[in-house]
Amino acid sequence: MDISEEKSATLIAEHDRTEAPKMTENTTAKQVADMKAEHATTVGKPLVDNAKMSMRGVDVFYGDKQAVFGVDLDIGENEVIAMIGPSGCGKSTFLRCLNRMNDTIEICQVKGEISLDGLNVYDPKLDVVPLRARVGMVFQKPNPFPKSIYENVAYGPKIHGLARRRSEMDEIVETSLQRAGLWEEVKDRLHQPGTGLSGGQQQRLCIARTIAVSPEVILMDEPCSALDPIATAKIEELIAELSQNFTIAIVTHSMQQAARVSHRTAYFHLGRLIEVNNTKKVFTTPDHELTEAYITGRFG
Amino acid sequence: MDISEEKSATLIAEHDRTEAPKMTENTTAKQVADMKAEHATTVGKPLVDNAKMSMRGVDVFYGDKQAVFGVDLDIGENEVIAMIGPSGCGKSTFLRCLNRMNDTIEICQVKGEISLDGLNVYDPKLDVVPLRARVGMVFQKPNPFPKSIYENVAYGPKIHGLARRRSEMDEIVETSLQRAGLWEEVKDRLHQPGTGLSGGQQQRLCIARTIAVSPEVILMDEPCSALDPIATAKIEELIAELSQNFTIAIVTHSMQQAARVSHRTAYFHLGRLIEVNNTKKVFTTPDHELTEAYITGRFG
Amino acid sequence: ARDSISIVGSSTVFPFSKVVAERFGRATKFKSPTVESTGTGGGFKQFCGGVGVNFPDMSNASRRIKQAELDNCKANGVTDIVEVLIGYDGIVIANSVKAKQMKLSRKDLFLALAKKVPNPSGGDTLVDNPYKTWKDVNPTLPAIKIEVLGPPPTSGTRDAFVELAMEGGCSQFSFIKAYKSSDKNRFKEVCHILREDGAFIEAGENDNLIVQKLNANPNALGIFGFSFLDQNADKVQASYVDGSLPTFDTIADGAYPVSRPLYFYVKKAHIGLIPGIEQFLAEFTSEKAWGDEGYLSEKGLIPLDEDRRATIAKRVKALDSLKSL
Amino acid sequence: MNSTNSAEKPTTAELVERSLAKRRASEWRFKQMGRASVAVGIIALLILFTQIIGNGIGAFRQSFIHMEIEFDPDTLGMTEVNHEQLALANFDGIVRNGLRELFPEVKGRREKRELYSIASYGAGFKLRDMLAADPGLLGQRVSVKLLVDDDVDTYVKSLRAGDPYEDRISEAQRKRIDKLLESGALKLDFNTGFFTSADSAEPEQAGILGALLGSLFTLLVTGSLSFPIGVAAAIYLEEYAKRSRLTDFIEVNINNLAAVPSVIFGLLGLAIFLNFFNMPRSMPLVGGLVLTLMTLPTIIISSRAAIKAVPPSIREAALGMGASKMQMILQHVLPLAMPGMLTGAIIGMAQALGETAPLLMIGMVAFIAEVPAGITDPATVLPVQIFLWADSPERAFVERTSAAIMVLLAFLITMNTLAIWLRRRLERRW
Amino acid sequence: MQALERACFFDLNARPNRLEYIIPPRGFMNSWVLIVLMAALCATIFVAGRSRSLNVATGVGGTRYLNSLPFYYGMLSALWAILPALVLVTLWKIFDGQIIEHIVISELPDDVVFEDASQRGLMLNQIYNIMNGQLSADAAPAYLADSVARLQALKAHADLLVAVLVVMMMVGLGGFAWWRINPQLRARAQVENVFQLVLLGCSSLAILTTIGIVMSVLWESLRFFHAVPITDFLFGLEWSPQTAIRKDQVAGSSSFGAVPLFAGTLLIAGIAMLVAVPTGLMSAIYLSEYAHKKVRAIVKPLLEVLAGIPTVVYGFFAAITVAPFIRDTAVSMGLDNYMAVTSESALAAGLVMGVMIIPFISSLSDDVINAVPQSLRDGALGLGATRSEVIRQVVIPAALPGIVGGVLLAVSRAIGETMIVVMAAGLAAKLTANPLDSVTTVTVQIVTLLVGDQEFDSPKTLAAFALGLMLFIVTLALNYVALHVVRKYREQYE
Ligand SMILES: Nc1ncnc2c1ncn2[C@@H]1O[C@H](COP(=O)(O)OP(=O)(O)OP(=O)(O)O)[C@@H](O)[C@H]1O
Ligand SMILES: Nc1ncnc2c1ncn2[C@@H]1O[C@H](COP(=O)(O)OP(=O)(O)OP(=O)(O)O)[C@@H](O)[C@H]1O
Ligand SMILES: [Mg+2]
Ligand SMILES: [Mg+2]
Ligand SMILES: O=P([O-])([O-])[O-]
Repeated sequence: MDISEEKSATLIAEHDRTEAPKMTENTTAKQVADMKAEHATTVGKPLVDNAKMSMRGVDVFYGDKQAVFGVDLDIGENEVIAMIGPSGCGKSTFLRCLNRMNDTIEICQVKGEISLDGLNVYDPKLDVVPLRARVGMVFQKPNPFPKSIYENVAYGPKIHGLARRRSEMDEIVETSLQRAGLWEEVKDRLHQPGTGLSGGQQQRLCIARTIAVSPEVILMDEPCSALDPIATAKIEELIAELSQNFTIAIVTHSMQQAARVSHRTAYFHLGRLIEVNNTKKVFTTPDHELTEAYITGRFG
Repeated sequence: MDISEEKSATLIAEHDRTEAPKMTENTTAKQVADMKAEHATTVGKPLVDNAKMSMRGVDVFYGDKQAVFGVDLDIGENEVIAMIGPSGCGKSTFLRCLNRMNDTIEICQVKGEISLDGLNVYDPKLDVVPLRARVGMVFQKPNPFPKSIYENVAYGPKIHGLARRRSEMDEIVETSLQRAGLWEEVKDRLHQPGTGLSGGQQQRLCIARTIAVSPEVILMDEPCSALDPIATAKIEELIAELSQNFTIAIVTHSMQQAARVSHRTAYFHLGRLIEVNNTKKVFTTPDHELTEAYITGRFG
Repeated sequence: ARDSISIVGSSTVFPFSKVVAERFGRATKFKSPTVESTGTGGGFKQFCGGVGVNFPDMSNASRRIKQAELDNCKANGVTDIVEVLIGYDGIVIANSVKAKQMKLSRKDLFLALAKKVPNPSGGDTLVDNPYKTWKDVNPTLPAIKIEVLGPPPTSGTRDAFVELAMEGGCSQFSFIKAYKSSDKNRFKEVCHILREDGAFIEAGENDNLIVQKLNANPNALGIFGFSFLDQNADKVQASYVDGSLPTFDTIADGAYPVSRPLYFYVKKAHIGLIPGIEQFLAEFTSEKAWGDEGYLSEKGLIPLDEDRRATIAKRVKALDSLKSL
Repeated sequence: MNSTNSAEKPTTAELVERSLAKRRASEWRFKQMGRASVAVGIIALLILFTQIIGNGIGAFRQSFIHMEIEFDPDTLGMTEVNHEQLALANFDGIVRNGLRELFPEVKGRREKRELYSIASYGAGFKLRDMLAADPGLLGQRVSVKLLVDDDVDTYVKSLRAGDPYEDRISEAQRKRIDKLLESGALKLDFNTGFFTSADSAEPEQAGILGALLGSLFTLLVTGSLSFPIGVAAAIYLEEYAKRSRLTDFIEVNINNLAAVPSVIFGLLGLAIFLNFFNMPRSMPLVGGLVLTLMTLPTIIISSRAAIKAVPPSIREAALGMGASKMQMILQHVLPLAMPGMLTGAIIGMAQALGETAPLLMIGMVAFIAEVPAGITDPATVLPVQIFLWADSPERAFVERTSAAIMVLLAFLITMNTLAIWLRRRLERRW
Repeated sequence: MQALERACFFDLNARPNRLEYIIPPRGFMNSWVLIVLMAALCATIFVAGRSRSLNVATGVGGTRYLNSLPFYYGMLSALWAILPALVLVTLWKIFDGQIIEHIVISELPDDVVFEDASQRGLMLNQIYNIMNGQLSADAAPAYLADSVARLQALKAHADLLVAVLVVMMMVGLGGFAWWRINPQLRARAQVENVFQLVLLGCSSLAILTTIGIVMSVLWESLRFFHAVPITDFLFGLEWSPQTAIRKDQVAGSSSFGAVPLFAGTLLIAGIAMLVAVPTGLMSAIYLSEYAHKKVRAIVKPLLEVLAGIPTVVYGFFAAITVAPFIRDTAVSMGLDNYMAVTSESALAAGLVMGVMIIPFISSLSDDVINAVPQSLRDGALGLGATRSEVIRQVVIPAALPGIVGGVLLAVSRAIGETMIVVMAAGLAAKLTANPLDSVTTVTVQIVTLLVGDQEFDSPKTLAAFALGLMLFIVTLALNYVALHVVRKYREQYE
């Protein structure tokens, strides 16, 4: 991590302290911020040298409505990038573009260029299967398959042929569940349906399911939203561990979490990428006033 | 609120700081904690004088598996009670008992006594409809109806006959959405499907939908899990406002949040209610070692 | 309240009955009778169910009523029945016009279609039918596979065919004929049972389908009613049976051996109570309907001779009821 | 996993790549199989449609003879136009006179008879109706358009097809017809009678209206009973009934009822409606009731499947808002399940519309020359009409059979369109 | 035909008009008027109940303090009014004719006696026909004219009477319910109970039907088993009803063996399912998962037309086009040297039947597949599954109960189909597994035995009932198995 535990923690504490008093002004302040965002261009360092994925001029539309506006961004090799921003600003939409999950929404249209290791992701001739095997995704709403817990985790390795023998598979399942911090809770009920788990357990199951495939890039949409601090810590530890070999994009609402786990942070507002910078910088001296307003808990 | 902003914030900062270093011990520490929890009895002050709802010896089973063990708890009139605890400890299960939502899960069995203003909630002759109108619920996974945003919010008032005229209904919808902090974002698309909203927007929609009925007791299962700090603040503000007239039980993983919004806090572990106390006390000088371990981010 | 005549029964008589019903309905103030095609036996079952508005007034039959049916009628209070013979129907054996016309005898038919036939190598014993081609049966016939499409055992046409053609054929073997007096059951068993090894194909009751199947398969022969031959002369040709071809004249004068009488039966108890029965009977037995040049003959009914028509018409007018078989 | 000697271990991308070709191929095959399956269905439909239309299109045109007719009071035997005289008048006589005028050379009884047989026997009735409508015609000479006999019609149509069917018409008659055709007196025209009249023993006069209305009345009864009852039963079983041996039994029973041959439903109808309730035979009401019993399982099964497919979270959301069970069902489950239920209705009604066997038992396989006016009038239905015509000896019924099938399909498509339109509106994915 | 009898054909409306009683105009109180009246009253009572509840509510401080919504109070009052009235009208409609007829008959002169009910019925029919002008009154006895007038008067009065009764009852009971309205009245619960009872009634109809079916075949089946030993029927390998055609012959024990029929059913239904299940399922998958929305909107209804084409059409198609083609192909391949190749074949019937039942599977499956939540698909797609993998491994298992429902319906239809089999596979019961040979099915035999020329109590006819019963039992057993199999593999989403 770029930023020391200490500092980020302090920072967050400050933020927490400043948050409450300003709430009353938010409504109008937010409107002002929204107006500003509409004309904003990205500040900071959206581009990097060793880009694993790079996006150029990405626009996303739901029907007539545009949800993401001309985003340029690189995600570096073995980097953890956090995406933050107010609810509904287009984080999930943008994240889902990276492995073409938006294909499944009929009215959703993506424009611009997205590439993975130089490979054009939106090439119409591209096979999305290896793409999605390389770019895995944890969805915002946990969506376990109505199958057993074991089968949920084994599903990815099975379809991609990652395990030769049953024992290998067992191992993959166990390790994945362990890394997601779920193993202890479910080891006795591996063959019961994944849909009978608690909210947080389902979320961890979905994480385990995704990492079982060992994708090169992992997209996580609020992976810890239903988790308690301990489980969250476990997942953050996992992220740190994974980032040694893999590239991770994580959407989170917890700025503390962003600060803890990410190297760079991207701030979105109303579908526009406002600022990208080193996490440390974003949380200490943001370049853009909107970013500052957001991380300090006010607008305008 | 019982606890001053300042203090809780500091406390949380401390907690955050202490969290990371202890992570490595967690696995075994947690096992130890779990063993302890199995023989724990509730400490603190589970009972109050002016109880709005009171639970006695509540056991919940999923099939053979017991998920909640003999919980005794009172929720006071106009009180905000927070329920915290590790993922899978039975918070949602317990919360869902309070308005008999567990009836819908075939294998789920509830034992013990639960009463609302002295009314036995589990009376077989009781009509659950007025009960659920009085005890509203926001679910952990946002589940908007596949109808328009407007209809989503108007549904409760409609079935309970809270609005006579269209204009009254419009007003209810607008106020509810405003109070949930969603109005600005959706006012132009009230007649588009609620399922086409972002995760956080859906969550706020579900909150708006619930408060539109003005239930006496509101059960909220992680209502802010998908929300950014600003939206969260808005909801917390809403909770504070509602607590003047209503009783609220909120499940949350964010101890900061629990500290900010609640008067009392209940800590669950492995299906057992370990400790209930004034929020301030829980977060400063917990009585039970497990509680302390949990809020300080370690176990044992 | 029922204000129209209800007629049930044979599918063979159905086309004739409905012509009369329609003309009757259009020409008089009465409603057209409702004519149901239920099969002869099914018709009698309903007809003999009792007297009353819920039971039909008339039943068509492609054979005479059986004693058992008559008894059942009596048991249910249907005591007075008027029997009306209306004409004949020929059962033809035909093949596609694309094939050679066949000259068969009833004996050939029996040998080709019976389940058990006299041992070809002589003696008065019966063996399972060994014949594969028509030539095996009779050297003058062509060497094509025996393939005959005919009605199922539940059909009245099948009964008639078996009784007229098969029985006629098997009676030509004296030892079988001898059963007729000694062991009637045995006689029927030998003569009536058709082979089930695929040479005889039960093709359902739809004669048009048989015609079409013959058209598609020139090797096959089919058994069906005369009217279908009459209407499909461009597609199928009748075979000679015992030297005569089925035509109006040969059937009417009995030269063509495979023909059967057609009847209908009237419940006397309903006459006068259900409107129009008498008038309907009058229409049916009028010369313009069932006469030599009447509209029924257009439809393929083979008329009775003039004298019989006269006597029957007189009996109908007098409503003479059937005394016994 | 990358924990130990990750250098040796192939990366996911490599592993995926290994089997990718195979998976792609299988994906391609799968999709092509889907395409092929749809194609099979569509092609079968096309073949059947071309056959039906090819066979039946001819029935929509019909030969008419245009000729001069004199309403000669002497021949008619009328002195004034009133009901009694109309009923007794000899309209065939004036038709014959008209024909003789066209061919004055025809002599001899037999030949004349042949000549007269050009006109359908219905021609006289048509003239009678004309005169009844306009009594002033008596004694007038008018030119009229009359139906010709089915044999002539068949011959005329077969001439156009290039393969004349001559067997039922004599040489001399053919000459006359050819002459009429040349002069334009005999020509094909749109066959309105087919759509405005009931069944007839004469193909040229046979129409489909009686059976069409019969089907309409029958299906009105069936549709208005089986859909609500089926949906209600499905709701009860899915939402109210507790899982128990009894509900298992009911479920199995309903599935089993679907497998009961339809003719057995006819037996049941015979026993209950005709024998027990003493209802008359050949009645659309009874037919509708029997078909209701027959289609119920189809609708119940598909409705249950549709209800099962509604995600539980929707139910929870509704209940959590304080909706009662009935409200939850009526306001959430039902709208979401409606497309599937409508599919059941579409299929069930299609089956009911095409069913003959059970109607056999309750007297709807009948010749009914009058157009029914309500659900209690004797009537037959389209498939029965088709069945009866297909079994008729007259050649001219062949094309009418196919035409009737076309009418049935048109009826089916019209009936389904509403349901399909509704279903499309209600469909959504969540 | 005599001239006198030829009254005018198109003047059916000219009815005799000699009436002694004063009667209201005909049809004044006919069913439609009554129905409209009842509906109007019902609506009025609903509105009244609703507004009363609103009034009551103002007394206690608003609708919030009512037990239920005003709607339910209105509904409850309306139900009170309409339900008993409906029962009354139904009973009346069933029995009024009989009562009136009884009165008319009882007023006939004493010397008119009936031997049995059917004569009485005929006499009544005559009276009705005279009343409607279908029979001339001149030919009938004079006293009938009085009966006709009496009947007419009674009918009119009865209609009026029932109308008055119904109105009174509706007003009375509806009024009572209206009067009962108070804030504590559990109107919603009561309305919902009625709702649930109605639902229960509807689903028990299925049970009643089953009972009815069993009853209508059981008696005759027992008689059949009296004549033919049940073991011969169950295990006999030969089915040949022609040998048992005559009453005078002891039913040949070997000729009522049902095994070939069941084998034939299995063969044909099996072939049909081999065609329909893959095609139907794949079509459903293609339409719901791959095809463009517009394509689906057109193709799905088109496929559904397949289910509505009359079976005669399929029958002709199978018999005249498919069967000869199959035979010719088989012969040209020289298959006839090894096995029986006939122009009637199970294969032809099965293939065509398979096409007919495609929509049962395709449409029903399409609906349930469409109902699987998108989030499940997303889950699998996000892991890098190909579409076909998602469908096969996630969507289909989740949609399984519905799909099985469709398949069961299709199997059922295949078992129940007759026309195609009769026309294309023949009627010969052969015990063979050769699809090129002709076979027959249980249903076909039932139909031919039932509708053919028959004596009503020969074993031949009774066999139809026995077959029906057997089929019923066999399918029941199969359905039980299916139920448990589905339960086992069912995957409940969410
Ligand atoms: N439908 C179910 N069937 C079987 N077990 C269940 C079901 N729902 C929950 N459980 C189990 O019951 C226990 C308590 O679950 P619950 O959902 O109450 O946890 P929770 O405290 O809400 O956790 P989280 O914070 O992750 O939502 C868990 O072990 C869970 O696996
Ligand atoms: N399927 C959809 N159809 C139409 N609009 C959509 C759809 N999904 C999202 N949107 C809209 O697009 C915008 C961006 O949504 P997105 O889900 O990307 O937000 P987000 O940043 O992930 O928010 P959150 O933090 O609440 O999850 C929102 O205004 C949302 O309402
Ligand atoms: Mg999101
Ligand atoms: Mg939970
Ligand atoms: O219907 P039939 O009895 O004449 O075969």
